[in-house]
Amino acid sequence: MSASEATAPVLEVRGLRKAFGGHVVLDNVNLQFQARRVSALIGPNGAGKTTCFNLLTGVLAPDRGEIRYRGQDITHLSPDRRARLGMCRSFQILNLFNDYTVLQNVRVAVPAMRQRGFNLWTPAGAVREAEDKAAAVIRLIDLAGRENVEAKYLSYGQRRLLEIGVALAGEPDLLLMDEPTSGLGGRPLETLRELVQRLSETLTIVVIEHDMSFVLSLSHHISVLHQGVVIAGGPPAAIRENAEVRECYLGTLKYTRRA
Amino acid sequence: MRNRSAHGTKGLTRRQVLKGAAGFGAGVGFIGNWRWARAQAKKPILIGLTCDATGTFADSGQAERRGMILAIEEFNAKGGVLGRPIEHKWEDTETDASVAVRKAQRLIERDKIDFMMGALSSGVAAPLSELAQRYGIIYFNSNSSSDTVTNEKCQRVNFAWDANNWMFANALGPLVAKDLGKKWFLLTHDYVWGKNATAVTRDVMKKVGAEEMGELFIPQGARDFSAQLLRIRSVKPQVVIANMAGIEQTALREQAAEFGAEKDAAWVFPQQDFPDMVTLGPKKSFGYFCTTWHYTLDEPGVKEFTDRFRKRWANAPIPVPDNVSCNGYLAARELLRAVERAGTTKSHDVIKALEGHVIKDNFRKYPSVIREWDHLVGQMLYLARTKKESEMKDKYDMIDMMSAVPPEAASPPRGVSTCKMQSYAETPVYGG
Amino acid sequence: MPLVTELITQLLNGLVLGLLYAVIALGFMLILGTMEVINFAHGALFALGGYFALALQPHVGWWAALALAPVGVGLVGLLMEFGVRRTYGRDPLFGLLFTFGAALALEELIRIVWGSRGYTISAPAFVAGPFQAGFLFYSKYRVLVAVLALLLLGAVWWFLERTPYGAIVKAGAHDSEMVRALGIDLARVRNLVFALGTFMAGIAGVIAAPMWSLKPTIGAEAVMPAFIVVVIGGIGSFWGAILGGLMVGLASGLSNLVVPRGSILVMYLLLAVVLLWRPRGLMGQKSMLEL
Amino acid sequence: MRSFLAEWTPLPMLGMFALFLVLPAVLPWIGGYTYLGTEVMIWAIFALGYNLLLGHTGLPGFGHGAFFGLGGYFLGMSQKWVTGGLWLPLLIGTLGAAICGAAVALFVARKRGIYFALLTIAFGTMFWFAVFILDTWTGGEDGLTGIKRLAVGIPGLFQVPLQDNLAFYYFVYALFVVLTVVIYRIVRSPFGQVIQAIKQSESRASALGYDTARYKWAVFTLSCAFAGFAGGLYSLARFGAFPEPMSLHQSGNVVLMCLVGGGFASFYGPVLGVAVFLVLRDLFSTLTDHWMLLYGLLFMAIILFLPEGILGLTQRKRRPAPSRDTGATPPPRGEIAAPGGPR
Repeated sequence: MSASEATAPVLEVRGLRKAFGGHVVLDNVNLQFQARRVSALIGPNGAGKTTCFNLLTGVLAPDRGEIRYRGQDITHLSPDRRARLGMCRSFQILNLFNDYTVLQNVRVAVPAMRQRGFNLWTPAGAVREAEDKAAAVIRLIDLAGRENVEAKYLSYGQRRLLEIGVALAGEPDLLLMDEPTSGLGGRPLETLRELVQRLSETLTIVVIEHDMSFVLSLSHHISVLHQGVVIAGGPPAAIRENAEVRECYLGTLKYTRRA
Repeated sequence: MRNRSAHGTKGLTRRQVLKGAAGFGAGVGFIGNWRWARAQAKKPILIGLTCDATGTFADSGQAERRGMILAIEEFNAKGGVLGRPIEHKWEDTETDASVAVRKAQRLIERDKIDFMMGALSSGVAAPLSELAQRYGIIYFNSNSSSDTVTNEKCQRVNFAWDANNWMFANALGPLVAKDLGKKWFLLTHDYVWGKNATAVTRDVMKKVGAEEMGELFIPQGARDFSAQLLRIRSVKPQVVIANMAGIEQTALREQAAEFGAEKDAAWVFPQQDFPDMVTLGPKKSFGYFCTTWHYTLDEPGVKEFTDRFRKRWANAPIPVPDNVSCNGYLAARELLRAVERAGTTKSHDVIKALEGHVIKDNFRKYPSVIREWDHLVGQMLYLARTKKESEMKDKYDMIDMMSAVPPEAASPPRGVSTCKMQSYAETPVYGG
Repeated sequence: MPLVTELITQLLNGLVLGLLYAVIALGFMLILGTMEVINFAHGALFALGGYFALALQPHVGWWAALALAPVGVGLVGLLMEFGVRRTYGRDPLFGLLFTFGAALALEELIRIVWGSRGYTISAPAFVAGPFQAGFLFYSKYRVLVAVLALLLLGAVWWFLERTPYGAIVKAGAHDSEMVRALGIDLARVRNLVFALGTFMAGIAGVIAAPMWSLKPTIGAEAVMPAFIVVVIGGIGSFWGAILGGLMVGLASGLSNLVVPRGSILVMYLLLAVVLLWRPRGLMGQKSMLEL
Repeated sequence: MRSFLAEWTPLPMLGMFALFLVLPAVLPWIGGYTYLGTEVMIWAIFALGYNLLLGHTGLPGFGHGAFFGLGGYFLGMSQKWVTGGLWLPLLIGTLGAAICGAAVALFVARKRGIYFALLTIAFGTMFWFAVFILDTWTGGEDGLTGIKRLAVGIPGLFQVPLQDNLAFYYFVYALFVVLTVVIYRIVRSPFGQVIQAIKQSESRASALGYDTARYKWAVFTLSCAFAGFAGGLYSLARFGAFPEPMSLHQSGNVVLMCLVGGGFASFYGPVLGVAVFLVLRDLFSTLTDHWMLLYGLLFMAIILFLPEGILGLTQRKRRPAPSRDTGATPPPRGEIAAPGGPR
């Protein structure tokens, strides 16, 4: 690919503002996410991470500011339009098709399937590309052998992985992950860690995370949100040293204890 | 209460049997019931009664059913017809065309009835008579006062026992114009029957030289008529012709009293069902109307008939015979007499026995005749108004018969009839 | 100039109708908003109110009947809620179907007890008949209807704005955290609100009976305007329901004269227009019902 | 062979077809009547189509009787005044209902749940009133009578007159078989997969790039087309189109039919529901004048005690135990992991 493309950010946010009623949740947020990097967005609870994420994915519309994806203004595009542009997301609170098997969950997410969305006749199982793609993803998320188990019968850890898998099946070019590790531990967490590692070689990844160890070990660039404002941004090392960040996190630490 | 009393004795025992069967579980009751119907449907003469027990005409439907059952029981007491007992199987047609069609199909196909009778709304009568024509089974439209069933929708197998809009309007017209005034305002119930009634009213207006002050449609399901009443008040007609039926009519009168509108003009309700008058009571059922019969008439046979009826239906909601139940009674009786005359239940023969037959003991001043060209039962009419409470002997003695119109004057002449009756060849032979 | 006077009277009449519709609609909406149940039996309960009044009036008189009959209906509602309760949190369809069945059963019960013949209830003597005030000629009873309706609406407003229950009702079924915060037993609140909603249906039935006369089917027609009023006004909005009620009342009142044949359809037309213009109704916020 | 069966007519479906094939021979023996069987199949087509919306997309449409009725009217009107014949009117009935449905769907496609139900009720009732108001065309409460069951077949080769109820039964049977297969294919098609996904999580479906409103619009229209087709057959069965099937009451019935049988749990739910429902109604109305009471109570009982329907019960049985694995614990809601905290 050309050099210009390498430098130009995949996703760029300028002067984003969002208020609910009188309460300003995000103010003048500027962010840039570079290609084939893992960028993390962190911050204490109530910092506005989730709102920011909802703006990026099109669930909410900003009051001000704009969002550009590969130079295209997508500020007012609906979630499905963004997805069709190659922005795929995972959810913090598991959002799977519970009555579907693992295979069905992944398969319905494959673009090849989406393009045939209004095909009323040929059986869904007959869409080869979708089948192959799905199989590949399932191997990737370490669920091979459980293809035909309904999602609702998977263990929590496996559901978490499937959550990512469904997002991946969309053949993303930009992957947005909302707290992928929440409630995760042990083997599944490792699988996820390795997975993200591998993906970062080919994908642009934006992740919102609480689990600092996960973020610090994986991401190339971290932005810190606090009370709706970006207070710091840089490589993990820099962030680890940043006093302001420590301050606000310790603050929240107390805050969380009290809560 | 109506329903306990409304079953024939056979109906009662049958239902008890069924309830028992159902007690053992739907399956048992279900098959038991179905098989029972088939087993019984053979030997006796079985008459299917398609009378509403639900919907707009529920109470009238039950009234006509009482009349029919009484007639059937009287024949059974005399040993039946052609040595065969007479059975009746009733289905609730729910004042609803498609329910009626389904249940009629069941009566014909499963219960193998020999004859079918019962209808209040033209919406039920018209499709049923068409269905009957298809099977060739004789159907008596006992109480629908729509003109269509004896004109464009007339059928060889169908006989209409009630007087119709044309008759009501033509009987009323001259009197109204003469005594009440020539500035008329029309209220039209916005469905086929109502519009049909208003159409014939307009013809009559031309005849008697009345002037139309305006017309308002009453939508079906409308509950509030203050708008119309206020309009009438501002237009100031001498006469209001209200072609309305069912609950809309009672509600309208209710509100007319509320707005004192009954004094604004003389109200005429060409088609007046007695049960609606009972609903309203003497105070609110003001105005003039037409009727075919009431038990207070001083005519031969009326008293005996009334006594028999009161005895049989002592605890019915309306324990006296009225125009509706009398039609039901006469229809059933004349059908069975015709079977006797024909000596068979074969449809064509019975129709022939009915056509042109003159009914002398019809409890009226003048005999009725079953007209062969449109199968309308040509009959006399009474012009009436509600009695003052002071003059009433009992709560059902509400009708003050003002004058009588003989059949030849009341019934539409052959010239105006648009009926093109199917030939016998086109009509399938049923039963026998 | 009779035309103007007639128009004014028609407008007035539309308003009175509208207030009555608003009462019916509010009772319906209390239940809808609080437990997300479309109470299909609302119409049947409306009718039941009238019939209870019919039964009571000869013994206790109209005013007592006006007070007692709705209470009776409220009790029926209270009982119904024990069944409806099992449908909370499930697909809204279940609540809808349950009350649908209840509506059928109630209507038939009325038929069994009172028969399918119609009845009329006469209003107290002092409001019988019309009155003439200057150019204005109108029915006394309808003035009473308007007054009663206003009182009821005021009472509901007070309930919604001045009592903790009101807060819960407005918050809707979802915000059970807030309910817990207020330390209130949600089950009891729902039971109470259901009873209140049905009470409203009952009292509307009593008020309407002397005008519309009683038949077992009366409820079916009465509930449809309520649906439309609620959707037009916006689900969960008190003032929306009132505004919607008045609009529907005026529209159907006036259209009786302008386009009598379509006057029933006019409110549906109104509905369609409002929805095109404001998908959530005139005063509806983005409600949980869509999420 | 196996795969062929799975793709076209799985064994339960074959069984169902076989049953309906011999039904007319059996019915009289248990005391039934052919017409009832015909009605069951017609309503089954309606219910299967409607279940695309209710069971598979999870949209509680409550005014579908309207489109069922419209099918009959469009068929009747075209047969009487426009095209004549049988097949063309049937097609027109289907399309007419579909077009009306498509128009309504524009209003409701972005709604769901209770709001969806309310709006469909309102629009359904609107059509019902329209039929009465346009009585010059629809015949109002008299119904649009005089619809003909003309002979079908290949002109010149053979003709089957449908006047006779038995012939008509097998005419409907043939169509019932075809449409059941069609609907089955739709359910298993990509489209079918998408609408079922939308039912399970609309937010996820749109996050995957599906314009859910468009799919909801499409499935609503589609179900209206099936309703219209069934409605057309219904009007043929009764030689007329009548307002009653469009009433709120009938709209409620079809919902209940799907529910009773277990339309949420199984493809065949609606058919079973229709059969049970119509037979029970037939029985009730001969048992007592007050069958409406029984019927209403049944309604309530089913909702309370059998919400997932008859076939739902069979589904309850087979369920694998959720598998466990180490270290995975769902987080208490709103918990925050301390930065770098031990895990």
